[in-house]
Amino acid sequence: MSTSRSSQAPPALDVEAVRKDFPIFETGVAYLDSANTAQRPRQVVQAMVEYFTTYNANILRAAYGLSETATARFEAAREKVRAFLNAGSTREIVFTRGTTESINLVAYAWGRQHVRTGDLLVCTVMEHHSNLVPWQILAGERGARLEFVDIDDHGRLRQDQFQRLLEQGPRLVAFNQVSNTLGTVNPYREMTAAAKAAGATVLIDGAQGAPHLGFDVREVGCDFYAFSGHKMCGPTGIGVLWGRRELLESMPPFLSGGEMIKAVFLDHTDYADLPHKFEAGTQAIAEAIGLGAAIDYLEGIGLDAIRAHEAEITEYAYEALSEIEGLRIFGPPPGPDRLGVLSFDLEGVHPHDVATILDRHGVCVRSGHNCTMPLLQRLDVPATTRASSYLYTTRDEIDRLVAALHDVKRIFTR
Amino acid sequence: MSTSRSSQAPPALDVEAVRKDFPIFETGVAYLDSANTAQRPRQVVQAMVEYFTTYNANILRAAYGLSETATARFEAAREKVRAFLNAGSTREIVFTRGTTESINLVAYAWGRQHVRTGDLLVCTVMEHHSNLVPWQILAGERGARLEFVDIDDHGRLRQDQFQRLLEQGPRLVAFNQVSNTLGTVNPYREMTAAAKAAGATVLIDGAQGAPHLGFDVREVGCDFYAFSGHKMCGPTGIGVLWGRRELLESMPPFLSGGEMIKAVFLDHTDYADLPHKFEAGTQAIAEAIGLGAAIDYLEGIGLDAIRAHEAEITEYAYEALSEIEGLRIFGPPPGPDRLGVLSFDLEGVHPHDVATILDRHGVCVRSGHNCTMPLLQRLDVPATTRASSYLYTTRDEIDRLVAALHDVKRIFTR
Amino acid sequence: MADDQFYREFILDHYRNPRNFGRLEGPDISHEEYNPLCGDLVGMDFRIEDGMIADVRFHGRGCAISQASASLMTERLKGMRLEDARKISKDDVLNELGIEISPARLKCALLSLKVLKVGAYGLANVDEEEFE
Amino acid sequence: MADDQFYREFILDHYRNPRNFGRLEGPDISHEEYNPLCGDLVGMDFRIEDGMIADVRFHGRGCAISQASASLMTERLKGMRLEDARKISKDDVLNELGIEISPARLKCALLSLKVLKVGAYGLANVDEEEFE
Ligand SMILES: Cc1ncc(COP(=O)(O)O)c(C=O)c1O
Ligand SMILES: Cc1ncc(COP(=O)(O)O)c(C=O)c1O
Repeated sequence: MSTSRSSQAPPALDVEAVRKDFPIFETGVAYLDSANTAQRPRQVVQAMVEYFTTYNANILRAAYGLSETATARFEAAREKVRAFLNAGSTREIVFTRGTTESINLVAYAWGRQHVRTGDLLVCTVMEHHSNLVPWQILAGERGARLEFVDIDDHGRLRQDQFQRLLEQGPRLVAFNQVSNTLGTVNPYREMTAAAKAAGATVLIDGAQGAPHLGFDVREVGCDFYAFSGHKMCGPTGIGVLWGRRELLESMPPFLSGGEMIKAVFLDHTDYADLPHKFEAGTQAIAEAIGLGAAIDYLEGIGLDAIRAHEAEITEYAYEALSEIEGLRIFGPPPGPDRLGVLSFDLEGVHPHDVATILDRHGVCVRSGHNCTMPLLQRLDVPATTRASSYLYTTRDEIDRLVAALHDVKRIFTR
Repeated sequence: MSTSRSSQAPPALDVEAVRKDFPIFETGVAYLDSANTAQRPRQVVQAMVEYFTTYNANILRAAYGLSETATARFEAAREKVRAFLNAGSTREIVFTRGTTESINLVAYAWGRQHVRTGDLLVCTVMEHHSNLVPWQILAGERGARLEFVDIDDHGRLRQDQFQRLLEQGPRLVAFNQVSNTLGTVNPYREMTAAAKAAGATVLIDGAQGAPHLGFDVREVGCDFYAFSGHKMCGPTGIGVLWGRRELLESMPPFLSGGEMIKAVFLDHTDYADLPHKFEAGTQAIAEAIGLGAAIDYLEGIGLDAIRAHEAEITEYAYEALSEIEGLRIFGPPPGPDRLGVLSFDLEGVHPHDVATILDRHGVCVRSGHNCTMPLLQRLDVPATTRASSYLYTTRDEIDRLVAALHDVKRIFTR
Repeated sequence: MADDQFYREFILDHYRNPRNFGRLEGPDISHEEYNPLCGDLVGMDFRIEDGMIADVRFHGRGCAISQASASLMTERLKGMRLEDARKISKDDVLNELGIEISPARLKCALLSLKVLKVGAYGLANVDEEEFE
Repeated sequence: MADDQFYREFILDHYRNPRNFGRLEGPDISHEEYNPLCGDLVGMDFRIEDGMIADVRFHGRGCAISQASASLMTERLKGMRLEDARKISKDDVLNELGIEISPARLKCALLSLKVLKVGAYGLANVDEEEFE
């Protein structure tokens, strides 16, 4: 039905071989909710089990072998993240629980230091709540202005509006690399360059970008980049904040307590060097190691191969869904600026009813606001149904989705 | 050598059977660093693996079966925590990464709301940095006074001093249930009653208490209680803040973003009900489920049986260590107000050298400041060696510790 | 197939042809509730005479379950004494729907009950758990 | 046994009988470094004459590794030209100790080198990673 769009042959991905790494597919579900959370391959689970059962110990604090092994593996995971992002130093890699905590860290530690009354913060109307509410709260506390770049009819950011906002010299520009509702890949290189030229600090929410496109912090030139392990085949409970070293160094700590100190006295504390200054308390050790294994896994298959596979599946799904009468897909058409997140509206049927009937066909999709309520207000729908794919998604799963959607229509037009 | 102190026979714990649940012991290490992090039984690991491989999905957000199962198991873990703490409602149970994040949540969300210039915050000299630095930072920001209750020569809190501080009407009293360096069990029931009578808000750091003694929030009557999963056989990356419902309800959110909202608009946000208001972003799902399994595991064996076993091991170890010439143990003698954390000084040998030689004997102990630098300043030692035990600790491991310590002495007096 | 059982004909009928849909002018009681998970909204207007629900209308938007449940609720309520309405339970609502509701959809099914309890009884502090 | 290899006689000797221990009066350079992990402290005082380390003393407290390493370092430095001292590397220090140092103890072994680099060369921005 569709063929790969790229003229140069991408490295091939053998989806059936990939699926064998994911025990959950033995249950027979068609899992089309990877934008919510991905499935985890056994390699990731195994890395965590190995930690728990063969070298389980706390890190950094102790001088015995188990603890040294745990520390080495934990720090090796940090190095994998550094390489994945092409960051200059592991000191710039801060482990957090996920994208949400990463962004909050910046809103608290950088925001409280730098944002003043009357400052302008620029966000977009397509942001996930996690890259919107923290700025709303910060703006409220500081008496700053928060403005939103709108989208056009294809679900792309209005660059004309963005330019006009930049002319006002914003303190911060925060936007997602890829929208979790529209699938739009924003022109993040160009937007970052323009925002930096306008003197803004730039944060990119990579929750939906990192798993599919990766990210090169030095090439893009932003100031902060945040992503979650669980959306890229890693475990729950782990995420990353990358920050430019000078910025992280000049920021006060966020969480405080064990491990983020050099020396504590009753009346004052000297803080540790990066990245530990931002990693208070016992870390999510098994989870960081699991994230390292997920990066190994994805890189072993190759991000290019994954991207090519997803592009093919997306095109296939887009065409198949478009043929369903009364079904309207949000976001741009297949192409280099759209990933495999397909949110749609089926006329006359509420997304919750769609999802319930799909579930009875063993097809897992998201229904609701996808944590993007302002975007849905903008699109003027109370909710959407969302099918999203990843490296393990097959045409067969898309076929099952389409068949189930026909059943939805049958039931609701009975 | 020692016998159980209690006259009524406690339920027996079969330590060899218990050890079979912990694959790591097959490596042959004598693990005496449980106060740092505990080992995890296969039941806990299995619960996480089961999630990852059979019902891996995000929670709360989606209407399909996998997600409903994940949500149900996640919320069942919350209910286990509620029952473990005898809390009135699961709404009072907030999942965090660990004790450190729990305390920071209170310092940010409650502290920024309630602490004013000139207010008194009362802490103790034996606190872990995680229950000290957040208050130091808060006091600094707010111009509040931070005072510390001292210890006596046996490592017990000076209750006379505590009373005098209470007379000044502190806003907050924060102390640990059990000291991670001295093993002291503080009289937390009495201290809480007195502090509440003096009008203070009371936070108890249960990182070292919960794993061994459990905690009854309604019996004790404090306002906040914090603990970590990884110190009680649970996974890394998960912890709990319990808070009194009215207090949690009146507090502003801490982290913001997905899941902690009722509705988001470009210009304002309505926050979700408890406990979700404090659980922004994708939660540590596998880890919460693992913590639930850890609680099941500990309760299956019985906290009383665990306590009795530990009391016996502690007495055995205390006596054996006391017989080593030049060895000085910190903290109270064995008894109802001391747990199995034995920090000591070996004359003429630095704790790091002790730990290195012990490691070469396969004995894992902590050396350093145990994240209690102010306490070590008070004890006037730069570091300690710490051996700590848990339900799986055997007399044989203590014997190996003692033998290794004799080797340390042999080497250093050569 | 199973879904025909779940989305039974009378539920779809209430969804497509909601009974007592609309607003009352100058109602004695009016209340709305919102389900943040899926954006469902149900509101009800009541006219009370001598402790009796003389008239009731609902408005809203959302899934078939929440809207059919509200429509069914208005039929049940009309002419009922307030004190009897107070006794309507979660189980009553679910029995009337007569289908097995999964946890994620329970809030949809019980949204109209919540409107009744919070609005008509003024149980502002009603425990959320009742509707989950 | 293995530990006798690790804590070799000459290391324990330097620990128990540190060479050049104490302070210099009116030193040309004086610097201290601290290892937060274990509380080890090493400080050094230097007298420089014609670009040559005419005298050096160290003070501090801590484990056998950090103190013996500092003591050995002073012996090596005395009479050395500053420009040669600048070339002393991590490997030089570890080779002189002649034992296999585990990652957690590396900071102890290299603490005196850090004092030298940061203090005597004024390399304030020296990368921490060098001493880990
Ligand atoms: C008494 C006490 N409080 C707080 C903590 C901090 O716990 P965590 O590192 O799990 O956040 C610890 C353990 O490290 C502790 O022993
Ligand atoms: C674009 C985007 N940003 C932020 C988040 C929040 O990530 P997390 O829930 O892992 O903190 C998500 C996913 O939920 C997302 O899709």
